[in-house]
Amino acid sequence: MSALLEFLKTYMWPLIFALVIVGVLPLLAGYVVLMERKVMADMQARLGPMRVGPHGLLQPIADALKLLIKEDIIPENADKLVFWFAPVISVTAAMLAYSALAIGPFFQIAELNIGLLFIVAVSSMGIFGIILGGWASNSHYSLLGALRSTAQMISYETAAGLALVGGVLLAGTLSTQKIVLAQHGGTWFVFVAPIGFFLYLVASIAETNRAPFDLPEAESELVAGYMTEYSGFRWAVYFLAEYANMIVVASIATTLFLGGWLRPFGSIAALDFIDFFPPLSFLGVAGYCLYRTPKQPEPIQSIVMALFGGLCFLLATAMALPFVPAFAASKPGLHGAFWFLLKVSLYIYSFMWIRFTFPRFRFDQLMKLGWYFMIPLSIVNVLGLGLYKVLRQLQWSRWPAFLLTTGGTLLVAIWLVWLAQRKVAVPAPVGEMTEAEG
Amino acid sequence: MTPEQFSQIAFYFFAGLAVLGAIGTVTARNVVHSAIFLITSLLATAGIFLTLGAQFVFAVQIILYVGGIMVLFIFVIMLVNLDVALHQLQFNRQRWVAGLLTLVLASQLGFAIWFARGEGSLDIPAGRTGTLSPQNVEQFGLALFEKYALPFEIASVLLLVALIGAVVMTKKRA
Amino acid sequence: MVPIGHYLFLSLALFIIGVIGVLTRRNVIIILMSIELILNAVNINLVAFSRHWANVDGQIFTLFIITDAAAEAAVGLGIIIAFFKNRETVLADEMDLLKW
Amino acid sequence: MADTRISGFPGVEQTVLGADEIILNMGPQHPSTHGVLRVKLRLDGERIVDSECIIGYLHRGVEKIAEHRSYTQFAPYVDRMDYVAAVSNGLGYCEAVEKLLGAEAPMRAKVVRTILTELQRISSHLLWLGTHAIDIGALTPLFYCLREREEILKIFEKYCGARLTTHAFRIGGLQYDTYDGFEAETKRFCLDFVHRVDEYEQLLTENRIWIARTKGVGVLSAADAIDMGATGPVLRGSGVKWDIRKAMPYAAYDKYDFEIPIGKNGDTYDRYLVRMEEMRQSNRICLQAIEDIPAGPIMGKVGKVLKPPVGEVYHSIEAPKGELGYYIVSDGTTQPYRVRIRPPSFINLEALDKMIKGHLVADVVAIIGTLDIVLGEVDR
Repeated sequence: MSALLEFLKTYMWPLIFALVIVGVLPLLAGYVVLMERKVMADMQARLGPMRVGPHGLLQPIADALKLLIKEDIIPENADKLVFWFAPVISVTAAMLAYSALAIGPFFQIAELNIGLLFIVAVSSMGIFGIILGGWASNSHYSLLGALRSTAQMISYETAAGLALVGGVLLAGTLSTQKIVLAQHGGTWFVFVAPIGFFLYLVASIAETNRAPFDLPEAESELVAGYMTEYSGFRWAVYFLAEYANMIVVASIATTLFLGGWLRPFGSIAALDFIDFFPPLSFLGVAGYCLYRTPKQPEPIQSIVMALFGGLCFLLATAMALPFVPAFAASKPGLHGAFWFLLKVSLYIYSFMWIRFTFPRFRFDQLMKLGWYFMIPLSIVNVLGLGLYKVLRQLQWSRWPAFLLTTGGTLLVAIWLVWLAQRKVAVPAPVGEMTEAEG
Repeated sequence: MTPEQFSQIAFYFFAGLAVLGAIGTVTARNVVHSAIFLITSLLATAGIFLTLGAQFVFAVQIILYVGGIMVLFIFVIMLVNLDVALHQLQFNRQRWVAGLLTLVLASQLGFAIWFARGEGSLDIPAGRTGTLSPQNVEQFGLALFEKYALPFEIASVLLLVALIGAVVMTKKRA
Repeated sequence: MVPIGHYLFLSLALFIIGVIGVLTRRNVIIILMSIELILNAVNINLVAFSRHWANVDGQIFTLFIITDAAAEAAVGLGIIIAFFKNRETVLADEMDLLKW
Repeated sequence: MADTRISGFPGVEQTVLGADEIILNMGPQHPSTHGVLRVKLRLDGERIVDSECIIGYLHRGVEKIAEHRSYTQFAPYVDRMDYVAAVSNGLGYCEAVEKLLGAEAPMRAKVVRTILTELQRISSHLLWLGTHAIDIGALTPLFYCLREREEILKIFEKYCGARLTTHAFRIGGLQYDTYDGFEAETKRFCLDFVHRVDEYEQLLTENRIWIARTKGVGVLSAADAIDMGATGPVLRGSGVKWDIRKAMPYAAYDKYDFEIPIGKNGDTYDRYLVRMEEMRQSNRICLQAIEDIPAGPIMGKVGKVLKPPVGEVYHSIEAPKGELGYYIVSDGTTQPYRVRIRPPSFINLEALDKMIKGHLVADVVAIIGTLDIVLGEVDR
C-alpha cells in the first residue's frame, strides 16, 4: 500500500496530466471538427451547424452521442479481432505522442531527452491502425485505401522527418523543452528556416491524410478508404485519431518552428503589453457571448450561451491571475499554454484553409511530389541549415548567413520545380519498396 | 515504489510480452497475425531498451523496426496475400528434426550462460561501472561520428545497395 | 537492477524461437520475420551489455544491426515479390528451381 | 501497389487474365459516377486497359410511354430525362411538335423561351462545375455554384411553380405569361453573374493542381469526337465549332449576338474552359433578350386537341449537354406513333471508353465528370 502511495507521489503530476490529456483530447478533437465545419461553412458562404446549442456549440457532443449509440457493424468475413483492435492502435499512437509534448513549461507529462524523436516514433505507429483496419475489413476499397495511405504516410514521413532534422539542428537538442528555450530571446526557427517550415507544413498535411493529399479517403474514388467498412463507435475512434494526429503535428510544428509557448516578441520589453492579450481575448469572447445570450431563439440555447460566456470569463480570470503579484509565478504556465494553443489552432486553421481551396492530387502526382520534390529539397534544406549553423559559429552575422543558405535552398527548389516541369519521361515512382531505409 | 523497482517490474513485463509475441510470430497461421505478434515483440523489446536507459536505440527501434521494416512487411503481405496459403500445411517436413536440433542448441546456450554466471563475470549488477548516463544521445552521436564513422559510411553504402537491389528486383520487366 | 543473466536468458529465448521459426515454417515471409526475431534477440544482448559495461558501443552496434535488418528486409521482400509474380506462391519448399 | 494481383476480395471478379490484370467495378452505387452508371474497368495495376459501360439502371421506357399518351400529355415526361435541364428538354419537344403541326409560337413566347432555356443552361453548367470540382477534390466551388443555381431555380419557381421538373412551355407557346418583376430579377441576376463566373475561375482556372488533374486527361481528338457523334461542349472542347443555336437557329437565337467558344486540345481542361465561356455567353444572350421582350400573345394558333397530319419530323436543339433531338412519327391520331429521342449524354458517353484508356482510376472520375452525363437521359 505504501509502495503504491509512494509511486503516486513520485508520478503525481505526470499522471494528472495524462488523465487530463486522455479526457480533454477527445473533446478538443470534437471541437476541432466543429471549428473545421464552421471554417468550411464560412468559406463556402454557409452557416454550418447552428441547431445544437447556440451557433452549434454543442454539436460535437451530439455527434459523439450519435456515434456511440449507432449499431456496431462488423463485416461478415472480417478478421474480427484485428478489425476491433485497429482503431485502438491509431488512437493510442496519437495520444501517446502527447506524453512528450510541452504545452507550456509546466504542462508536460514527461520531459524526455529524446522528446521529438519519441513523438515521431510513436505517431508513426498510427500507420498500423490504418493498414490493419483496411486489411481486416476484407473489402477491396478498404485495402486499396489502406495501401495508399501507408505508401503516402511513409513517403511523406521521410520528408517531414528531414524537415524536423533541420529544426533540431538549429536547436541542438531533441528535448521539446530545450527546443523551445533555444528559441527564447532569439528568433523563432520559422524565420531562420522558412523552407523547412514550409516542407513540414506540406508533409504534415500529407501525413495526416488531409486534402489536397487525402487520397486514402478520396470519396470520389475509394469511397472512404480504409474506413469504408467502419461505422459507429469504431469509426468515431478513427476519426478521433485523425484529428488527434492533426493536433500532434500542429504541436510539433509549433514547438519546433513557431516558438512553442513563447509570446510573440517575447524579448522586446517595450511590447510587454502583449501580455494583456490572453485575458483580454477571453474577456472579449465572454462579452460577445453574454451580448448574444438574449438573442438566442430558444431559452435553453440562451442558457448554454450564458454558461459558455461564464466559462470564457473564468478563463479570462485565470489568464489575468499572473498580474496579481502573489501568483506571478504562474505566468509562464498559464500564458504559455494560451500561446501554445493559439499557435496550434492557427496551424490547424491553415490546414483547413488549404483543404477548402485546393483540388485533390492524383496518386502518382502525389508520389512524384513526395519523391522528386519534397525529399530532395528537405535534404538540401538540412545541408543549408547545417551550413547556417557553421557560418554562425564562424562569427557571421545573421542576415548574410540567412540569405545565403535560404537563398541557396530556394534556388534548389526552383531548379527542382523546373526539372519537374520539363516533360521528361520519368519512370513511375518506385515508392513503397525502398523507404524502410529512409 | 522506487523508479528502480518500477523499471524491474517493467523489464519482466516487457520480457514476457516479447517472448509471447515471439511465440505467436512463429505459430500463427495467418501471416498478418504473425506480423502483429512480431510487432508486439519488437515493441516490448523497445520497452526493454528504455528500461536499460538506451533512449536513442528505443526511438530507432520504433521508427525503423516497427515503423519502417514492419510496415514494409505488412505491405508485402497485403500484396501477396493468398487465402490459399491459410489452408495449406504451415510447417515443413523436417519440423521434428529441426525442433529437436534447436532444443539441443538452446540447452547448450542455456548451460553456457548458466555456467558463466557461476564464474562470476556476469554477477556485476548492471549499470554500476563506467560513466554511461541514462541520457546518452550525445554520447551516442559522438561515438557514432568519431569512433564509428567508417562503419557508419559503410552501412549507408549497404543501404544504397539494398535500395537499388530491391528496386531492380521488383521492377517490371518491360 | 535486473541481473544481466536475465537479459541473456530473454535473448536466448527469443533467439531460439526465431531459429525454430526459420527451420520449421513454410511461409517465406514468416521465415523472414523469424530472422528479424533473431536479430532482435542480438540487439537485446548488445544493449544489455552496453549498460553493463557502461559503454555506448553496444548501442551503436544495435543501430548497425537495425540498418542491416532494414536492408535485408528490403531485398528479401523484393525477392519474395519477384518470386510471387512468377510462381504465385510464398512457400519456401516450393521455391525449388534455380531458374524459371 | 501496382502490378500485383489482389485476390480473394469481393468486388473483384476472378477471370482468366494476365497475371497483372484485375477487374474493378465502379458503380452503380459509387459516389462519383453521377447516378447509377456502372463502369467495368480492366486494370493493369491502376492503369486502365479496357472498360465497359453498363447502363440501363434508370430505364423507364420514356419513348414507349409516348406512344400511349397524347402529345400534350407526354410533354411533362421529357422533363424527367435530363432532370437538371428540364426546360431545354421541354423546349425541344414543344418545338418538334410545333414543327409537326406546322404551327409557330408567337415572338413573345419565343423570346421568353430563349431566356429560360439559357438560364437553364447556366444552371446545368453550374451543377456540372460544382460536381466536377468535387470529383477532383475541390470542395468549395460546389457551394458557390449552388448559390447561383438557387437564384435561377427561384426564377423558375416564380415563373411556373416548379424548380426542377418545370414543364415550363406548352406546345404552341407558353401557358403562363411572365410574372411581375421577371425582367428585373433576371437582369439583376445576369449582371451579377458576370462577376460570379470570374469568381469560379479564380478558384480553379490557374490552380496548379487543377491543371495537373485536367490538362492532358481524357483527350478526344476532333476527328474522334465527330466519329463518335459527340456534341455540345464535348465536341467543342475538341475544337469543332458546331452549335445548333448558330447552325440551325431555333427559338429566337438568330436575333442575338453570341460567340461559340471552342477548345484546342480536347482535354478535360479545355472542356472546362469551354463550359465556363458558355456560361458567359448564355448570360450575354439573356442580357440581350431581357432588354426587349416583345409584347403580344403568348400562345400561337393550335387547337385544344392536337392532331398533327400524318408524317414525321426531326427537330433538335442545343441542350446544355449537346444536341438533343426529337424524332416524332405521326399517324394522324392524337397520340404519336413513335417517338425517338436523341439524348446528348448517351451519345457523349460512348466516348468514355476511348478517353479513359491508359489513364489511372482517379482520372475516370474526372473524365466521367467532364462528359457531364445525366443518367436519367442516358437510360431514358
